[in-house]
Amino acid sequence: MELLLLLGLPLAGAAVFGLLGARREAPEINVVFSLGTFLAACALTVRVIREGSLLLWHEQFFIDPFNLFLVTLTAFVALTTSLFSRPYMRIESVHGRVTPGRLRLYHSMYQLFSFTMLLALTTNNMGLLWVAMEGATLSTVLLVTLYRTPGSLEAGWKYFILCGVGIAQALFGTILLYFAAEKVLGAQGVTALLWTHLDAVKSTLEPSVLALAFVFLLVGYGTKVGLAPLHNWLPDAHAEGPTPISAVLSGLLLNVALYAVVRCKILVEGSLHSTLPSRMLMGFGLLSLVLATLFLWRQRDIKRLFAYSSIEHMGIATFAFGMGGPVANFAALLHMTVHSLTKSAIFFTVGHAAQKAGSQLMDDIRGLITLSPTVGWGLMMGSLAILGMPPFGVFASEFLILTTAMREQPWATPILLAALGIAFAAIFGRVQPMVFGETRLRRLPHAPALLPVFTHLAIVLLLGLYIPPYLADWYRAAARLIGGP
Amino acid sequence: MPQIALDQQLLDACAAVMLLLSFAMLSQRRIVSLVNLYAVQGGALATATLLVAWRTGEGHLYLSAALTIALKVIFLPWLLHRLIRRLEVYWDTEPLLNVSGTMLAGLLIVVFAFGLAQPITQLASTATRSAIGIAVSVVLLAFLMMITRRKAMSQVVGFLSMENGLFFAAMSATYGMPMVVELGVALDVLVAMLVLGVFFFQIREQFDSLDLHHLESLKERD
Amino acid sequence: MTTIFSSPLTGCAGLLAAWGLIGLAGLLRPASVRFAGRTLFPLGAMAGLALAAIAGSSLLAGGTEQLVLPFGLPDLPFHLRLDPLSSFFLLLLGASSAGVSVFAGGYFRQGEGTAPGLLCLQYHLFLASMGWVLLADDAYGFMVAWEVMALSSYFLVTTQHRIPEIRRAGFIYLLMAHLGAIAILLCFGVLQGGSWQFTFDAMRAAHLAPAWAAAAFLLALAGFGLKAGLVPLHVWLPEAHPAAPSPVSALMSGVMLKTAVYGLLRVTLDLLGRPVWWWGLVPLILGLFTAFYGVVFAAVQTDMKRLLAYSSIENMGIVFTGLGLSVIFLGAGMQAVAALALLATLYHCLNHSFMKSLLFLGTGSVLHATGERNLGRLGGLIHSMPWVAWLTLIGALAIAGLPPLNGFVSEWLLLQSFLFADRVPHEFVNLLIPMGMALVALCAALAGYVMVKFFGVIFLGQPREPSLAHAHDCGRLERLGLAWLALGCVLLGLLPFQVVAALGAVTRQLVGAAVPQAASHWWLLAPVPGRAVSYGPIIFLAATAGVVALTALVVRLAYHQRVRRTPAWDCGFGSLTPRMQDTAEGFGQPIRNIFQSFFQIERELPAPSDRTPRYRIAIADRFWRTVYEPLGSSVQRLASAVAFLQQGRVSVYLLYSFVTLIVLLALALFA
Amino acid sequence: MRPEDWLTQFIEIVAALAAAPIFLGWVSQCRAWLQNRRAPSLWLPYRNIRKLFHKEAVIAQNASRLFRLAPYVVFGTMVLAAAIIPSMGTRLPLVVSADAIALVGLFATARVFMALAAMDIGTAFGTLGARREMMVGFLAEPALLMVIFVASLLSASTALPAITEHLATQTLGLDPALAFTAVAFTLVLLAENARIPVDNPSTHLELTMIHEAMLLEYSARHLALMEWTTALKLFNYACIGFALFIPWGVATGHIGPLGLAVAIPTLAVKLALAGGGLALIETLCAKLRVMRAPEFLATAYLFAVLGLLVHVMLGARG
Repeated sequence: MELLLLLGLPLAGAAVFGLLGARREAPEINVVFSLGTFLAACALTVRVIREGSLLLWHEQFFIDPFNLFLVTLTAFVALTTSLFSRPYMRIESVHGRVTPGRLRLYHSMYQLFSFTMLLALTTNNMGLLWVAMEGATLSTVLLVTLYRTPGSLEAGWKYFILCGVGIAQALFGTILLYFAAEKVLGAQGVTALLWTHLDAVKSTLEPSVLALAFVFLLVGYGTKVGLAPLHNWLPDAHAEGPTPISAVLSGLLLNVALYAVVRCKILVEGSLHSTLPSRMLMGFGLLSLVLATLFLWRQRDIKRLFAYSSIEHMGIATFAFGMGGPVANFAALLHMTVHSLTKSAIFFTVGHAAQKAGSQLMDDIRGLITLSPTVGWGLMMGSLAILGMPPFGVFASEFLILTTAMREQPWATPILLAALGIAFAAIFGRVQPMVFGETRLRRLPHAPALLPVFTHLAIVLLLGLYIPPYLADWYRAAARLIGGP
Repeated sequence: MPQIALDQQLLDACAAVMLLLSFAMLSQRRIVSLVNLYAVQGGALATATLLVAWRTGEGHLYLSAALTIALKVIFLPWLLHRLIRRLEVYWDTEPLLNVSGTMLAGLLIVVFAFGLAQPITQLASTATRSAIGIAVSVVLLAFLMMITRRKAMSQVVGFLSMENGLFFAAMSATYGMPMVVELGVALDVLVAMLVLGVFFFQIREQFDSLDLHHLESLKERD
Repeated sequence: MTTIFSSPLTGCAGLLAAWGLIGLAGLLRPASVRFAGRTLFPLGAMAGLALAAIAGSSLLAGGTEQLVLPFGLPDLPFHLRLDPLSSFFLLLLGASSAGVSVFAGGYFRQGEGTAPGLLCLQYHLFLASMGWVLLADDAYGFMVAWEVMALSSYFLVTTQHRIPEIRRAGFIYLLMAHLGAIAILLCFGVLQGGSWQFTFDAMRAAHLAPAWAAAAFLLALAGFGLKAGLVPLHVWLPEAHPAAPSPVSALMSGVMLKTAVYGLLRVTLDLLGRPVWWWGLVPLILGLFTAFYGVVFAAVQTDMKRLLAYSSIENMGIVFTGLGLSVIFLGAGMQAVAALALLATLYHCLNHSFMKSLLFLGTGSVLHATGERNLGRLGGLIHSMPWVAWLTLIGALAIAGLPPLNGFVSEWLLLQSFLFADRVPHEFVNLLIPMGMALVALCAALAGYVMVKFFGVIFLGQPREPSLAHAHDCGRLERLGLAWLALGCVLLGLLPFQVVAALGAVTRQLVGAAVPQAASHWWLLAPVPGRAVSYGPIIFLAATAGVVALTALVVRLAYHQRVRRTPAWDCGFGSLTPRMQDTAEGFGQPIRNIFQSFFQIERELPAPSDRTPRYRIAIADRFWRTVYEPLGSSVQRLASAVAFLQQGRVSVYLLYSFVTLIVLLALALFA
Repeated sequence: MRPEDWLTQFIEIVAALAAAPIFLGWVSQCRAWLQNRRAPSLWLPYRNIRKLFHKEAVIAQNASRLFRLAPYVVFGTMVLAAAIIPSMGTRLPLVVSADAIALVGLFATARVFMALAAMDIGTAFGTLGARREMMVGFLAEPALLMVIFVASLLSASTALPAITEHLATQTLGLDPALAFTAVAFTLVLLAENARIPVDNPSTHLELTMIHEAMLLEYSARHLALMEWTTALKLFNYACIGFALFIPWGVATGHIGPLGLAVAIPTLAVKLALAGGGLALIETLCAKLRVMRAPEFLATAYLFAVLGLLVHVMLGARG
């Protein structure tokens, strides 16, 4: 029932917006739908806390600790982002960057996007997972190109082609998976793609095929995670689309893609009995981390800056999943959570800052705290949080990851140290003058929505100092599920 | 039993045709004929699917064959042709890598693809297992084509023929995926094409051409 | 309340919480200077005194107790622990912060930069986080407190964020602090020894392979040394400390640097257990170099706060020297002497926190009265601001290491422990250590030079600018703060016996031995049994004062008292102006000449025929050009090299994916 | 401590106060002879001091309290220094309060106060003198410390009397380490007491002078105290030299009238010789440029450290 609501509401929302056309109160309706979705997610959570993991609708859908917190997180961020996008898009239309027609498209696609995210998370069927991921790309492509500027079109095109091709590889991987599974689970083909069944028999799956399958899946979904060198669509898409979309792309899509990768990793490692997948993940993670930090160094555009920081953090999480083991997995899951919260919060503030300055160039944004202290402090705190400053949650995860790396993969620690240092210098060196100093900004026609920002930051702060027991239990259970070499 | 041998031969013929068509696409520079080639490839794929369906009697394969014909032989080519006419893009400019070079790369890829397909082929129990290698090389060749082309339109065709390769692989390795997945995939392809249609017009009105060198401004190198 | 203060640990934790609350209270009336200054800061000082009292009593009691807070990471709630080591540093924190807080109450004014209320919050958060660092008993809590400390101090440093230099200083500071923190974090990663327990107890229990232990020590040295301003990791310090408002500079130099010492002691002597003797060589050598480097640079500074910052570097160098010495002795199995060296280290930390806070506060008052921090524009302030002048004089004499003030005692102890070094069973070290002793002596003497320059140029002579004539003395609260710290300097100097006795618990905890008291008199310090070595500052002072008084009396009785005031003798040259006094640059000139090779000097000398001769000299830290700038530019080059990858062309990106795919497939096939 | 020890202490202090000016006079007398000049009276320093005490003090208008306090402080420190240097006996009650390191500290205190006082008036001369004095000091002080450390390493103590007792009881025969340090000490003595070649006590030529430049603003009783201090300082240094390098004749153990009877003449003889030697050096050497002074002192410092190293090496071997 909850699941039905969870998936139905956003889908209905998309349809409603598509049908009822451009309305003045569309943003509010958007919020209402997102709120409903979030409540459904909460209900689901409560039910799972009461009854444990679920298998629903002929095992086509399932909820286990791994995806449960992601579902809640996704619904939550979708809600806060819709809250943020309410004044933001209004201001955009006042500035004349979007027409009512496009706003209609925007809201409809927004709902569709959150539907695909939730579908990808909750489905038990690897094929459906693929379909949902592709759907996510398609629903966001038109959002990226919302402004119809040359830049946005280019970004959209790259996004479409790269992710399309990538996802095609993932499909081939899925086919191979199915091929291997069918040998074990029988040809009736109904259960052969169900993750739970695959997980049950993973040790008997054919290793050589699964190795190939994993490569295709990794390249496919990895493109969406933004792992270097497959990441090239990501900064463009983040920078050129409307900021709420940047927020959900960074905050949700990357997480879901990483989720898919890890699901596959679980199966493959179970069958391979070798550390190949782990090593691949670690390699991708480190490469993304290093490349992203080096790109950070040269940024002029604030949204590109934080887009690259997303790549960096996905790299860290991937590296942690690669190390495996209870602690590293725990840390990686925590990192996914706090990163999506922090990063979306940052994008909220960035959006308003850019609107105030009338430009995304960081040199044009100066002295935020003198004109609007809340936005300024929001950006400052958010950046510090994302840079792994305690007592924010990002530090908690990085603490565990680094200490683990020091024991398990000492060779990697110099790289991590250097990368984190460079990232700190790059980001903080840009943020400080934007927040401090003399101001040259203007006021906005609508009051910015800062509730989402500070809610997110508060939660991140909380996670740094105190992790609720049941959340910790999910993390632990998921970490156990993911296992490691 | 010669009869079986016959449809076996037919299947192999289809596979060969698909590979051939991929190479043809790789070398073809007229977009219109590129689209036609794509349609033919879809046809070959559909034929292969029908043969397998008839042979194994798997109901859903008939369905997927019908789906293939409807989508990849009729609808998409029609849509593409319409786009071409509306956008007046008939020729692709010189590819980034000249034809002979592309061909050579293609050959290497085919070799690699067969190497890749070996473990799968050994395991496969289907009659069509020998075609797996070809399916993989179709996928990779399409990839290569996307890399080498300069026009958005031909990249899309490459994308689609990659889709074909994937279907062919699914069909030849496991007699197709579960129905729900096939439907989903088909839906996605359809939506993708519609989105692309919209897209092309946006790009067009922005740059009044579909040449990709307009789309190279967002970069780090300076 | 009674329940909280029933045990020292809960008492300390409660007081830290109280600091936090006082800080939050500042947000009630963010704009009101009176509320923050007259009410909250004095309250904070009270809390500081209480903290010092509790810590002191538990130091004397020498007990250890632990406490687990109900929050933190799931498997790792925050642990707190109060043992002699931490209570000593808490005592330091409380006592010197009390003076600084009182001073701050009168110091902060309305104006540019952060609002008073917010400032109050950041300030007390800074204090609380330092306290938490000292109490933390698990790696995570420690790191959180450590970084909160860095963060709050960063915001305090950038109070005047409109000034670009200050923003730059703050940026460098936070960046370096973060790197140091990561190093410490990795050190803990080693220390947990695969047990995945991050409590310090688990780390004490863990047995590490020698290589791992050495790695942990070096990581800790790097991390904490960075915070302590150990050369070559010191570059942030002379930027950040002067940039901050003076009370904050006082706290950073006076207390925050000591937390670094605390951390290194905690890791080396407590968590790692028994150190290997050669470990000690690293901090010893680095410390000596740092001390020398710092004092030489201090001698040539022209900005009074920068001068003090470099002097802080020098003193931390001395502290690390003592620490290294103690580690060497301990590694060589000489507990008693190790205890002596450690004693000198701790004592010097305590002294420096008082002296340096005092001096920084003094400069703060000068800054307020004159708006000048360039030594070249000051002078003669002893007339217009006697309170500040005389109290600062005490600090200056103390830090110059003159008896009977406190600076001398710790240096005396350090030299005493050096004199034992010929007993170390490693010839090389035996040969090395006398050089160390010589260097320490040289640094002490140079410190005298620096302080004469500092005090003389600021307070003595004639005002170099007419505006200085009507500088005003500091207010009542500020006086109180200065007086408290000066009193501390005097008492620590006069009652070493008691201090040493109190420190016994700490040395016993860390090196398993306490410095014995050969002499039984409460006024005599005789730390080395079997050697006729003693120092009795009280008699010392009494004797000197007696002679002085006697002389004065005799002179007064025997001879007449006539005094005539005349203008200073101008050697017959009619028009002497105050500008003709020796400037700060002039005073530093001998040092500049002697140690030329250390500096990176750029001069602008006037030509003989110059109508308007202009003399400018800028002295830069070599390490910037030799280490840090190359680092930055190499990253820059790397970044632009990498940027080549991203060409904006879809085909190229597709090629990347394709190649990646092929490579990975090859891996999967053939691996 | 027995009463006679206190007596010794008292005698020492008085003797130092009394003998210091005479010693100064004696040195200048020897110098005069060596330079074939008519020698001034041995009592000239006394006369100077007495005359100065009777004069009316003239103080610059912007002189602060520090300026008037300094002479007394400096004088006091020097007297205490005289009290803890075993010039006659080694059982000195005050010694427990200050060992050799503290002694160096005392000299440093005197120097710092003098320099501060010199800067107080704010004339070019005063500051110049202060700067040069500190420049000399920061090298001379550690050199002296090193000298003392060598001795204290030999005798496992930093208390001067203990050192003296230990060295005095040794058979005659110069330890090589001590040889080095003796040279170093001589150089330090010259520098610290403003003698040629570092400074020239009998000139007021601004280019060269160090010590006198600091005293320029002083007059009358303050100047008298300063002069007396200067004499005391020289005397103290001489006594340190005796205590370290020719300790024989100093009464060890609880001293009685007999011991004094031996100690006082020996001290007198030592002083006479030392004075002669000092005068000789000053006559033979030429005044260095001020900028060369650091090199001179660096040599001293180097010698002292070498002495230390030699000691360690030999100690390591034997």
